[in-house]
Amino acid sequence: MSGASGTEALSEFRRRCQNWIAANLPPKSAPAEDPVALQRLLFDSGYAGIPFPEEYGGAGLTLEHQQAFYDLAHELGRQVPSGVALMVSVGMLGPTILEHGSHEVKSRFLPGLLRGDDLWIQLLSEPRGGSDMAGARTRLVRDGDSYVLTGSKMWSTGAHQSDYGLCLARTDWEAPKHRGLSMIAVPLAPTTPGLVVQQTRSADGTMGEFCEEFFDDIVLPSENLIGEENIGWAVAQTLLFHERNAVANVGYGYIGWDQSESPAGAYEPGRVSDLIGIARQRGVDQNSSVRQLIADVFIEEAVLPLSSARVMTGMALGTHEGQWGSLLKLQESEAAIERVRAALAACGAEGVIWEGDDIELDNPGTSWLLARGGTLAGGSSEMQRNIISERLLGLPREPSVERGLSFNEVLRRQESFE
Amino acid sequence: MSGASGTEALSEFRRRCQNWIAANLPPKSAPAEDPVALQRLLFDSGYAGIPFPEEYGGAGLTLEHQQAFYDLAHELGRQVPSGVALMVSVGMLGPTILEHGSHEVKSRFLPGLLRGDDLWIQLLSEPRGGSDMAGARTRLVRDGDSYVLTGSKMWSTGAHQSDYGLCLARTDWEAPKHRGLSMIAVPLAPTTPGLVVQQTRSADGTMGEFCEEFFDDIVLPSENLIGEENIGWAVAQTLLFHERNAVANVGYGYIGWDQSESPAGAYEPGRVSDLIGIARQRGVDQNSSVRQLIADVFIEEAVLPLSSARVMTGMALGTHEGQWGSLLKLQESEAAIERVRAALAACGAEGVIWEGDDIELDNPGTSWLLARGGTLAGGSSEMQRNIISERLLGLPREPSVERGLSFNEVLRRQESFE
Amino acid sequence: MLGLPVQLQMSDEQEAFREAIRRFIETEVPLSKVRDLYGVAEGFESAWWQEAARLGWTSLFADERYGGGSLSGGRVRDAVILAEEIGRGLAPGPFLPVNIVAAAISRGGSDEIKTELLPALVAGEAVAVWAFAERAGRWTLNGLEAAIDRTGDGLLLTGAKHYVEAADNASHALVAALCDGLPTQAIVRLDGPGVAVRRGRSIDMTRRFGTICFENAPVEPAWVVGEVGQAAEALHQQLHIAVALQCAELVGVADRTLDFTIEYGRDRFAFGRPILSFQELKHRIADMVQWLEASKALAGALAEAVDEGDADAGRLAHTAKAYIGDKAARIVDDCVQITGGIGVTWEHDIHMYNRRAALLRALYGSPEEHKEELYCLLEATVGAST
Amino acid sequence: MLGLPVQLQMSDEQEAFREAIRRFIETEVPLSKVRDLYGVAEGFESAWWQEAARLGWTSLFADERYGGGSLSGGRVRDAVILAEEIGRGLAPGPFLPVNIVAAAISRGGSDEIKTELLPALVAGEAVAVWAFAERAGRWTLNGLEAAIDRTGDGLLLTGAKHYVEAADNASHALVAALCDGLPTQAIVRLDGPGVAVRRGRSIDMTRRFGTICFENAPVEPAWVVGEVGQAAEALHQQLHIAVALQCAELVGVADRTLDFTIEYGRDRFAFGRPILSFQELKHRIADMVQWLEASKALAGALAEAVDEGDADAGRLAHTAKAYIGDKAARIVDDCVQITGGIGVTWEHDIHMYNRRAALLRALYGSPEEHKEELYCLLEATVGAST
Repeated sequence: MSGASGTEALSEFRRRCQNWIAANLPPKSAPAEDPVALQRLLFDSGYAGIPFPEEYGGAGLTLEHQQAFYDLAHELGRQVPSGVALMVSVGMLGPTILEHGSHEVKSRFLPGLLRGDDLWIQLLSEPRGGSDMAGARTRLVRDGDSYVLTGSKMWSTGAHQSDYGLCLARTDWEAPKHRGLSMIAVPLAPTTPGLVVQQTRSADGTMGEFCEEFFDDIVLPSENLIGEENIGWAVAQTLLFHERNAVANVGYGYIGWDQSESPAGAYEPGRVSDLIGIARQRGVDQNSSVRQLIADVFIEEAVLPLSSARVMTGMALGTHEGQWGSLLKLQESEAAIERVRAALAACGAEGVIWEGDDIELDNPGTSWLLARGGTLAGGSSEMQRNIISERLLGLPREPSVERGLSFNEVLRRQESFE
Repeated sequence: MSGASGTEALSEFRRRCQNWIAANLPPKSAPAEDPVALQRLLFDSGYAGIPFPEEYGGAGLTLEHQQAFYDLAHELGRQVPSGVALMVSVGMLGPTILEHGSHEVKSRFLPGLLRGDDLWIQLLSEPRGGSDMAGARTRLVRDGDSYVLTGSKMWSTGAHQSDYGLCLARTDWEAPKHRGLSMIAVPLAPTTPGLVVQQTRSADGTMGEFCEEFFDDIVLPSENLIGEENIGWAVAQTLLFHERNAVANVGYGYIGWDQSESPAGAYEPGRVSDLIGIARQRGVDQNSSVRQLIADVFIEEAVLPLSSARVMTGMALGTHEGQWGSLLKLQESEAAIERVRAALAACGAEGVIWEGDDIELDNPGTSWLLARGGTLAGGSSEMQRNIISERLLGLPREPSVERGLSFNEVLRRQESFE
Repeated sequence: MLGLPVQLQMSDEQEAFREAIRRFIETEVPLSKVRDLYGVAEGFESAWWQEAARLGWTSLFADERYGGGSLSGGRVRDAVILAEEIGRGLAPGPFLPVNIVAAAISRGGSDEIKTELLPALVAGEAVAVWAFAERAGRWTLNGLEAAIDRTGDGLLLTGAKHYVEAADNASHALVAALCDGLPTQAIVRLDGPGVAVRRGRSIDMTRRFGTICFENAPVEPAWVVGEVGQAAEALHQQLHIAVALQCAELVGVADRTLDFTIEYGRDRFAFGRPILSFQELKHRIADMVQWLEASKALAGALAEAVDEGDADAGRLAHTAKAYIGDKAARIVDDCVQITGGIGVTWEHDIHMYNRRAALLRALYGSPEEHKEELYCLLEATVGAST
Repeated sequence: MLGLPVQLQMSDEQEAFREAIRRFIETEVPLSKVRDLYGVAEGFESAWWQEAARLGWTSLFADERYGGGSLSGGRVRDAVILAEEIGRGLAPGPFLPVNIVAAAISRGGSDEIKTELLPALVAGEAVAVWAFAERAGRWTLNGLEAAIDRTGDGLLLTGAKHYVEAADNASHALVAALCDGLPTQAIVRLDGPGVAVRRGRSIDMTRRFGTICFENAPVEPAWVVGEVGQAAEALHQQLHIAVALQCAELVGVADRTLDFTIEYGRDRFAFGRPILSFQELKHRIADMVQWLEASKALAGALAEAVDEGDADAGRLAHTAKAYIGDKAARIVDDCVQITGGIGVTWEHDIHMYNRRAALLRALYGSPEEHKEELYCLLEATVGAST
């Protein structure tokens, strides 16, 4: 992952970025710029998709160059393109297409993706599937030079505002579960015949970022296939790998840390001091449980960017290969739960009761209702722990009850159980 | 489990006990009496083995009568026979022999056991076996009217001071794992030919209560078999059930709670206040973590006897059948770990450093080295959680990789792995 | 083993009471109804509340001469049966405030107050609420700042009471305040002069709250509950009752949540197996079952101690809320995790249980606050520092 | 992934240093030797310590003019490499006290002290120890009560220092005391008048401690380290170095323990499977690996901050000890549970790791104490109460 010979030296690149960033990116103190507009600004100057090849619209450099760019932008106090939509599109779908797409596919899709013109999402989970994504039952049938897609997907982030979804569907029902899947790009425009996209209502009563999609015999050109037929699970694994990395803010999805120079100072004047202030105002600042919980939040928030920086360093050095994103994703999402728990403790009744007839959403009680989103989306904490123990550490796998069975047989056995 | 018709009414029994206890049992303020001597005193007056039939030396009453007896003794501030040796012998081995032994076996062994003349222990675990007791490799071979025992056992409590061990050994190697085991009584006198008993040195460097036994072709009369040949696993399960109950202080092993009348007052002036005092003396009594940990210890100690009392009530009412001892054992042994953790926190450096060249054992550091004994012995916390979830709640079992295999085949597969 | 009640030993009458409540909640306020009430400002319907009152929801703590009466003689023990079922079914209604007020005036109120209020409360025709906590949201006597002043015009009350459950539904409030610097309780009409009620909501689907501001609001001397300045013991007892009922309700919430989560997980397949055949989930459930059983034991012991007037009831109340408040919220939270993504959607019922647990956790003192109180009590028993 | 060091990026020289230390420990003080030393009052052998000194165990913080010198210019970063290996191998010897003293006198000592002590310390021929904490066992400046009085006879030191590592092996101690009420440090000969050393032991296999009592012990003015009354900053820096080294050692202890526990669990069968194929154990191990990786990140950041003299080093030291002290002890403890019964026997090595972890956890401030200090720092940044 370190700069190959012929690649622009990091020091040189840093100098070049410094000037460009200072001249072009708005300061953090300015009103927040639209992320897609910022992404286009980067793209048009050659700073989008830094580790992507130039022929597909990238800068032809490395992950370390990208890290340098974003770190510099934060050091200079500038806004960078951020937000879930770009994280998913550029940080997860981009590198997946780069790894598995044919030259034609990459030429066709990547420039628009990197420029932010086309927002991409993943279509992996299904209503009945949970963590077992390889159990997909959405059906993809070849019909001459086209494919026909039938089924439904769930938990797709922002599908109603996206342009393409990369969909995992079953092409061979007699093959073992993981060997009969394919990945295909589905246009998400509301005009796509046979497509219905519905937003999912969250536990807090609002329409959240998740959607459910229904495919009723959608006809897709065979060129939309990303990777070969029946190797879709490998493509999905690449996608999930980049998802964990992006959520943990390492790898292709890295956009830097918005923090002061000192590591332990990260987030410091923010949420933790709010909690201390609330505890003081409520007269529970001497309460030992409240102090404990707040101190633990501070510690976790100090540790997170340090862990991430260590993994980034290790990726560059080659000491950290593979599924380290799982470790960071686990750490981050579990810490977020504890943050809400601390807020509930500091706020007491004030965190769950408010004045007025309106339904308020900005309180610890509401955050509590949604907190588990983070430990479920992008692979549950349980899946991350499986990955860390089995793939990163190589501990013996859980005995599989599906080994050697065709997917049809898996379904038959399951039905006889239910 | 409630009194059958014809059984002495509880109220009547209580009155009778009250007088006898007041006249015979030494007060708690007196020097501690030898537990076996107390047990003999009870036996000789008909108060030992209260729920055991009279023909085997018991009182022919019920578990509720036993509960009433011990509760009364504590209420009256009297000493009762306690300690690990009697708990194992009377609380665990006694009811197991009662359930599975033939009339001859019970007549021969139970009176001596209930009187405390013969101390019994279990010989279940093996050095390589861990929690998987049904994987026993100790060999028991029928030879005419005798059996020959070869192998070794471990983690037996106080074998060096006991008279008999109930040993789980394999009689059929071609049967599935759980169906080729038998249970046989082994005399533990040092004169037994072929027997070597060694004490195990604990992590604190002292000789602890555990022993390891080596059996080199010990010849045993076939009358020593408890239960039929090859149903030893059922006998072992009975024994393990009573073990969990006894550790949790419910069932046959119940000896009451040494506490003041008020439930939340249990243990109150004892360890918790010690910790508060130490924290104050060290100037960490305002330390929020220390306060937290001590408060948690108090809460757990207040909850334990209440949980136990609830299960006892439920056993009498029939709402609590089966493996509830596991739940209490888990609760108790995990709380004990937290107690040591709190002591470490309250004591700081004082808990792990002392003056003088002697090796001191009475400090939180040493307790910490031994603390896991409680969450391992008598079935690890992991086993208790398996039992609670699979047997008490009926959740689906872990898929077995041994189903339908002979034990010899199990061994062959394991060896090919190693 | 799930579904076992806090009280294992119930009389036939108590069993019938429990059955009747459960049937009533299932029929009259099923979860679909609870969803409907989310959109309604009041959070419950008065006609329904009067029906509930006929079943005994309002009478357990009330003086028998005014329509009250317990089933077993143990008022808290009876009420715990009800509280637990309310938790299981997430029933709406001002159960806790009405019963606390009924208990307080039955114990220390004049005949005039009893006549004015009890029959209407018991019939479900009026609602009276308990106005105790102030701005900081702490339920301790040393948090009281509202004051009753003796003036030429009689007693005048000034102060603001926050987090008052069902404030907007109520005609009267039982207000705790200082008179001559000492704790005092009085019933105050909410439509009287110098009283303003601001409506509020909570994270719960149906429980509404409010702030009541008093500014020189007249207090009739005969409506002081107990003696002026002598309310400390009564207030403590009311807090103990509140915590006891709340702990039982939390047990109901957590027990029911774990129960339906297990049902769901038994049937849900992943990787070719029911998800509850995976060991790590089973072990978490085992821990939760252990916590639940301990919570039931604690809640039962607390109810008994409060009924019996044990000197230890306060310490047990702190212990119970510290333990159950924490564990019940953890159980519901972990059930969300086991349920998976659908558990953070509106469509699934679990968020309604999570809401109730989050509310009860904080109300009448959070586990953190009770734990600290408990520690201070323990500390005091160890004696002064050397 | 286990076995990765705190510092990912090492120079060739640092790598060679690490290798040499590891080999030296494996050959010269393997765990069998550590077992032997348990029975020896001193806990280590001087000849061995001089060999260790030749490898650099004593010189990293010492003034270059007196035989000291770092590998990379980052003294703490170099020493962390050593500390981690000491943790992995449970090596004996007064590593921490000698290096703290060397650092202190190299920074603030007179040439006289340096000449007297540094060459002998660096050569491993003398041992000097750090006498800081007192009766309550807290490593904070406001715990200082020992006093240096100015008298007609010069400076006289009175007080008792507890928990002094290797006290009985030492010829000199660096003592922290108040002079005119202000923190002061001085080197004191332990064989001088008015000094008594009481030997002590710890839970660790080889680390011995002692109490040093001073009663009007003379302090030579030239042996005051830094200026009288001006030692606060130096003491803080010494504490930061101690915590940084200790955190690295704890990482070594926990990493090694988890590593051999996993090796054991891979081969150990139960129910026909390796025990580490059981999901619940795997998930616990996953959490432990996450804690370890975060601990390494924190320990590395702390070493850097102390080397660079960052203003934030104190806060980071509290954070690191609070986190690593807690997690490392938890990791070793859970490894005992995973190991099973054999893990609580003398025969298995894990108790030796548990001993070192329990000692390091408490020494130089427990996680609980550091967490409270951290909270107080945070609190102060939020500003005064309104």
